Amino acid sequence: MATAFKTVEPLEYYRRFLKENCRPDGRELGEFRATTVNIGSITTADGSALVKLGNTTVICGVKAELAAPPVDSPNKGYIVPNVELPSLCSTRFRPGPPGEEAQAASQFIADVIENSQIIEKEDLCIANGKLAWVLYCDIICLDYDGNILDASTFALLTALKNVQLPAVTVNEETGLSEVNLKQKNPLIIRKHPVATSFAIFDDTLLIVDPTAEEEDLATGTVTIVTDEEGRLCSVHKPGGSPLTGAKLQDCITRAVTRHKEVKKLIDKVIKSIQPK
Amino acid sequence: MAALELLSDEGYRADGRRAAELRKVRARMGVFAQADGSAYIEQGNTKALAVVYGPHEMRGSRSKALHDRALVNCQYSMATFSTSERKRRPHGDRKSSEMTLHLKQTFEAAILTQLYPRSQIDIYVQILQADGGNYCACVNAATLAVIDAGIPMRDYVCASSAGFVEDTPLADLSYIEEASGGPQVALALLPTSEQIALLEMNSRLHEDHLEEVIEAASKACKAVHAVLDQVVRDHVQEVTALLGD
Amino acid sequence: MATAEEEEDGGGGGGCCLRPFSCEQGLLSRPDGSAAFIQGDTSVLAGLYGPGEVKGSKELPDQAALEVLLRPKVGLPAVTPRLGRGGGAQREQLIRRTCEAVLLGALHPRTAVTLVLQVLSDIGSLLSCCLNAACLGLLDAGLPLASLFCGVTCALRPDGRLLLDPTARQEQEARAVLTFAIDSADGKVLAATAKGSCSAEELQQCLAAAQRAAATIFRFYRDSLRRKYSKW
Amino acid sequence: MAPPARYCVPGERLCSTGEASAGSGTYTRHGFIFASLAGCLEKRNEESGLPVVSVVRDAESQLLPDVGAVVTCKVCSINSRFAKVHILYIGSTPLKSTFRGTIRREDIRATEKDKVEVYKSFRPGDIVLAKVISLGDAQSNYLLSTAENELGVVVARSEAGAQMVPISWCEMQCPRTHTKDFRKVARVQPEFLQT
Amino acid sequence: MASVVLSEAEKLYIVHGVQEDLRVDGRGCEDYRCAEVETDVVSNTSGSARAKLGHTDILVGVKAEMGTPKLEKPDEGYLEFFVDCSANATPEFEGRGGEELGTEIANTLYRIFSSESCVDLKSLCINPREHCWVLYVDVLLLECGGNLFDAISIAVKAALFNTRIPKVRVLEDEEGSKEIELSDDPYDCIRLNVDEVPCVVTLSKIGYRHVVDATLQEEACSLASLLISVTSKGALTCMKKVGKGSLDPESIFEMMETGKRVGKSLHTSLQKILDEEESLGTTRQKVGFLG
Amino acid sequence: MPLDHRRLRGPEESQPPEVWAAAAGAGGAAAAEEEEAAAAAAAEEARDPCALRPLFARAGLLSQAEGSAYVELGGGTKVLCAAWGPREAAAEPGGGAAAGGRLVCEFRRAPFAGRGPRAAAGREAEREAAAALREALEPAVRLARYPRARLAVSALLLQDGGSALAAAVSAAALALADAGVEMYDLAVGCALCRPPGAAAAWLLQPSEPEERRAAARLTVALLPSLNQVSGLLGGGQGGPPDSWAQALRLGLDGCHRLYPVLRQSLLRAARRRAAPSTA
Repeated sequence: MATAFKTVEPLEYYRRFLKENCRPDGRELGEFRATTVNIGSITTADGSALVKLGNTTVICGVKAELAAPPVDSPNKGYIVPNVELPSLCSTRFRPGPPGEEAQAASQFIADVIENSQIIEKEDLCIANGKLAWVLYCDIICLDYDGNILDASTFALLTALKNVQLPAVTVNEETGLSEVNLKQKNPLIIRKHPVATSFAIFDDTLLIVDPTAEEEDLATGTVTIVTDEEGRLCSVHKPGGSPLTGAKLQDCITRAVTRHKEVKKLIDKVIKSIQPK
Repeated sequence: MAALELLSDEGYRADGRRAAELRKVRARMGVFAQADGSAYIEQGNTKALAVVYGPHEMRGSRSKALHDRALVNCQYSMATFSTSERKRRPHGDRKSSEMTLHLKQTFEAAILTQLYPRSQIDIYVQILQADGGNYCACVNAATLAVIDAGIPMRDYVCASSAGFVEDTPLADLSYIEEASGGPQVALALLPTSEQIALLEMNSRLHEDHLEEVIEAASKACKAVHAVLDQVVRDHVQEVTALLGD
Repeated sequence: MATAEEEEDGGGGGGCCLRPFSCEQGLLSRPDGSAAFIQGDTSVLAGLYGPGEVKGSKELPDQAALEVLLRPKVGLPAVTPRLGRGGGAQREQLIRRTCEAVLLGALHPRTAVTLVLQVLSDIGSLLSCCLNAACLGLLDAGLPLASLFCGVTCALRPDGRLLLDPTARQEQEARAVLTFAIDSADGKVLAATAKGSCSAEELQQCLAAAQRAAATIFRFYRDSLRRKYSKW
Repeated sequence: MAPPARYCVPGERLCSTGEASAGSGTYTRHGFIFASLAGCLEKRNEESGLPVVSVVRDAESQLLPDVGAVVTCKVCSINSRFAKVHILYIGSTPLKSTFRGTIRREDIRATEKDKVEVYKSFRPGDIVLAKVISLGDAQSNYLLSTAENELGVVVARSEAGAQMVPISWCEMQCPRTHTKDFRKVARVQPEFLQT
Repeated sequence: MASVVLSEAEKLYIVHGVQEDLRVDGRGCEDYRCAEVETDVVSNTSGSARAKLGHTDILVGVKAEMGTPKLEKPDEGYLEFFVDCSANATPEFEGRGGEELGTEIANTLYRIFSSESCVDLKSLCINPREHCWVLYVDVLLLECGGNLFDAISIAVKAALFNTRIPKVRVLEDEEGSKEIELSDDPYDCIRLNVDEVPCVVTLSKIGYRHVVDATLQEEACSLASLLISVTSKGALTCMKKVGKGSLDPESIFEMMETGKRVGKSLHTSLQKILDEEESLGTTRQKVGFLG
Repeated sequence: MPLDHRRLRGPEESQPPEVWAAAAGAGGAAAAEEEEAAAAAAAEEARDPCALRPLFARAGLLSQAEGSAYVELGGGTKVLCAAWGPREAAAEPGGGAAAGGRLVCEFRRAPFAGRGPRAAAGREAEREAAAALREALEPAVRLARYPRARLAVSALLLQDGGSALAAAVSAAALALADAGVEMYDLAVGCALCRPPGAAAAWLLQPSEPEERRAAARLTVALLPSLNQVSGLLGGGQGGPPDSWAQALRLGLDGCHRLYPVLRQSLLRAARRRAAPSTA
């Protein structure tokens, strides 16, 4: 009859768990789900990463193409992130053009890239005013079980770390560019932004890394993105229950701790594939 | 375009017609077997097809049904190859939506819709080749199709366009005459009662000339009426001959 | 028409004060509630429809369904490729969720409330202006609210100084721009979003400044409402 | 314990129709019984005649409301002619997604049908037990009925928010405010008492 | 798609008839209905044709426009297909209702013409990487009486046969900039060789047999059909199963053989009509929709 | 093409680096291409045309979907499929006749799935594949059991290493079965291609380079227990019916050989599902 209670009165069901300081999946309020990352599994992409956060699965593939730099900043390249929430990942999404959540997530990722300076766009320029790299970062959610922003940010970062770009030179005489597909160089990753999301329950209780169910029942969410120096690359609280400044500070502190764990994981995974 | 002479000093138009002369009108009813009514018309090089379905039960949402009359539903579309430059979409663009609305208004005025409450009549017209007067050809074709479908109308609806060049009203404009940018009037007329079902004017025209132009257009409508009437009579005779004995 | 003149700082909001702001309520006749909010040279017009009939799939069994449409001055509402501006869907989501947090939607279950925000001019601090217009729109429509909210934008200059209600140029020059939605009950944060990076201390400073500014704005809300109802 | 369970996939031939009769999760073709589900094979011996083979999945088979099934639903909206509901359960199996149903005024109770008022029977938010009487035509959705003693409202909340207690077949009372509300109350069967 | 609703008895009647090689309209299983084909019906196109197969009525217009070659095929022109399922055929196609079927047919046409040898695309190139002819093949579905694909493929082939593309010359001046000059003579034009253009033969499985050129009623009795495109030499260029049902492997082999046989004779008779029309030249009385 | 306002857009125009590699030093690049072609041809000769690439299948791996499956082929093709059981169908326009349920299929290709330009295969190709998927699966599903309801399958191609549609058919059938949808049989997909050249033999389960060079291609879907062909889609350079018949036979044989792998993965998933309740 527990399932019946859960379907009929989901919020009440949840509150009973929270009273005991635990969650229905057995986690404590401040506990993250198991996080795994798999790098370079998509060989058709120039860089890729598959991130799992519990059940939530996100894949990011980076494809590099060449284009003329933007007119207003001829010494820069482009990073074009897009988050897709296909109907495959959850019944809540319909097939067709991206909905509000996907659009908002794309914008969030774009903001994180811009705010954190994860990559200097100047690094992507090959010939001033003539040729620059465009990095298309397509982030696709495969299994939607909450906390898509953390998973997407993580997938983006690890996929970018996996990118190998072919060497390009511009021939002075002909003005044509020459691509050497054999010689590949990694990207320079300047910063490592890591996102940490919280759900707010009944206006006061903060839980980390919410599942889809928890997100639906929560009265609000907050996402904090920090880099390795503890600077905030994004504070994103799209409405919902009000929080005091102190609570917000609490979130930031926890986000800084989380950053260290995630960074450790990234280093480990990168190292594990290095020897090849 | 300014260099093009629309009306020569001798009073001939670019395609050799006189000012009040119509292009050759040829028409046929009952082109398709599956539709309730259908017709095809050629006015010079403008060719249009019209089919009518209904009156039938409301399709789609029933909430659109009108309790005291039939809903007239139209769609105007142009074959992608009908114009000299290929069109990307047959319908759904702004121009077609406007035409669709015009057709709907025209035929709501002519069909005795109160005879079929809560039902729907579909009129679909298709321009196969466009050479000026698309709206008019569509109205004329649709009139024949409605008659073919056996739906009671107050009267025929006949449409024709008219322009005004060098102080002379021109009837039944062709594409180049339309494209010259001068004033043009599209008139849909119920010829016996001389009631106007729809009148639309583009560009500028001095008020003093309006009457002449409308006069020219309505004369043209009546001329079209004569042709359509003959087509209908021939068709009816043919059909009844088949039915009889 | 109500105006509040804060200590003016030549050209735009300088230091810890806001640009001159004003509002006008009930200026449209078709919507159930409307308000224009002008903040320096940035102005947003809000129109509110509802609670009204809801379209099938959007219906919520125990809540009013709120829809927020943010119409830019030109072009289509969209995620624009030029970063720093736009992000239509994300802003719509933020404004909607902020309104949902204060709107007592349970009092109007199975209805729809639509908030249309039309940007009239954008010379900086657009999001906060949208939030303010939204709140006044909700008020003008007479919808039951748990509390009020206001939006405050805060910029951090490269030299580390803090700047409230920046103009577009000041936003561009700034190292970071933070926007908060503050609720009137006890000055808590309803929404927050940031461009650029800053430290946690700086965030707290900005928040404190925003909370102080919010008090001014709430006073202004109160005054303009008093003026509105005293006319009757 | 029986021998290890046999699992099968759709299209797998299980036996001939002479050996057994086809149960759920199977179909017959050319005199043989085939599995139509991926799951565990079950062979049950019937008292009389052939054993029944069926393929079962654990409590999460894909169900659809069927005519005659008792369903648990939640009332979403009411008007003077009918109540609109969301079907949540079929029997005791939760549905993966809700289906919409309609309880017409004349199907609310068995007697004095013309005196029934929808608002005196259901309110939005009520949990109702009902029986499927038709799949509906092209326009309408599932038609349900509560015209039996065991069918009707099982859970309802008063305006004060408390869960109300049935006091007769047509009334419920709020334990907090003691106000009475009209409902078409179901005579609750023991297995539903736990909630 | 426009469809008819048949009762079980009606279906049985048709199925039993097919079993006896006698169809409702008196045809045998491998007989086509009487087809009418007329070319050059829309004068402002590069080529056009109308095909009528029973009640199925198709109008095809081909327009040649100048475009840039595709990146991967810099020395070839290309064909673009568009199918407009007009509301003329059935009210269901109103608005965007016909779009799905339209794209499906267009996709099938792309597939049929995917073979390099169908049309000599190299002849459509004006100068490599820069200019080529793009042939927009626009299909207009006017009435739908079953067997759409076959009728469309016949109309497309006839329209391509009728297509005349103006000859152009590329003039290059000293600085290397190129100019394109259109021939003044309207009779100075390129014709396409349509010998290799395939026709579609759709074989519908009804009961244990299959029929060609099914009517709407017969299509309602058929769960699955096999669409085969055949060239005049009897080579298969495309195969596709359509419909909700499945097919026995053995019957597919049979269908392929039948398709080849029927397709070859279809090509012969089509070519005969086209040649006859051609020989009449300008003296031909155009009938169009007035006949 | 309507402008996409809902996605972030990059520059108006961009090319994959491969194009520039070709444009640079024309001789070198062309030579490289020829080299590649030669290598491919050599590989073909070395390749056993009847050889199947190793197939990895796993069912029931997504948490949100009711049924799911992942299929990976040796050459790098990766397809993920999710399926949902009967849901309320939106009122079908004028569709009173639909007594059974409807099967709705979606096929998406990740932007990074292919070599070469990012947006090479557009919406049209996706739609055609979705339609082919539906045709191949419909005969396998007992739609009559789900009156007035809608079953949904969506496939996502993560990496295209050749034979993508065939892999999607197999994955989609597994996902449906995993969702507990009643089916007559599984559907198994298999692809073939014929390299250019008059006497070339059909190759089973081609890789992406083989597919790119191929003169003709064919995808077959089979219901293995019923021995019925549920899907057939192919085209290219004309050939006599015999050649196509041979391809079909080879393809069907391939399907029969793939079937046990798929069946095993489904059995494993069924056991996994059962395990928690018995334990």
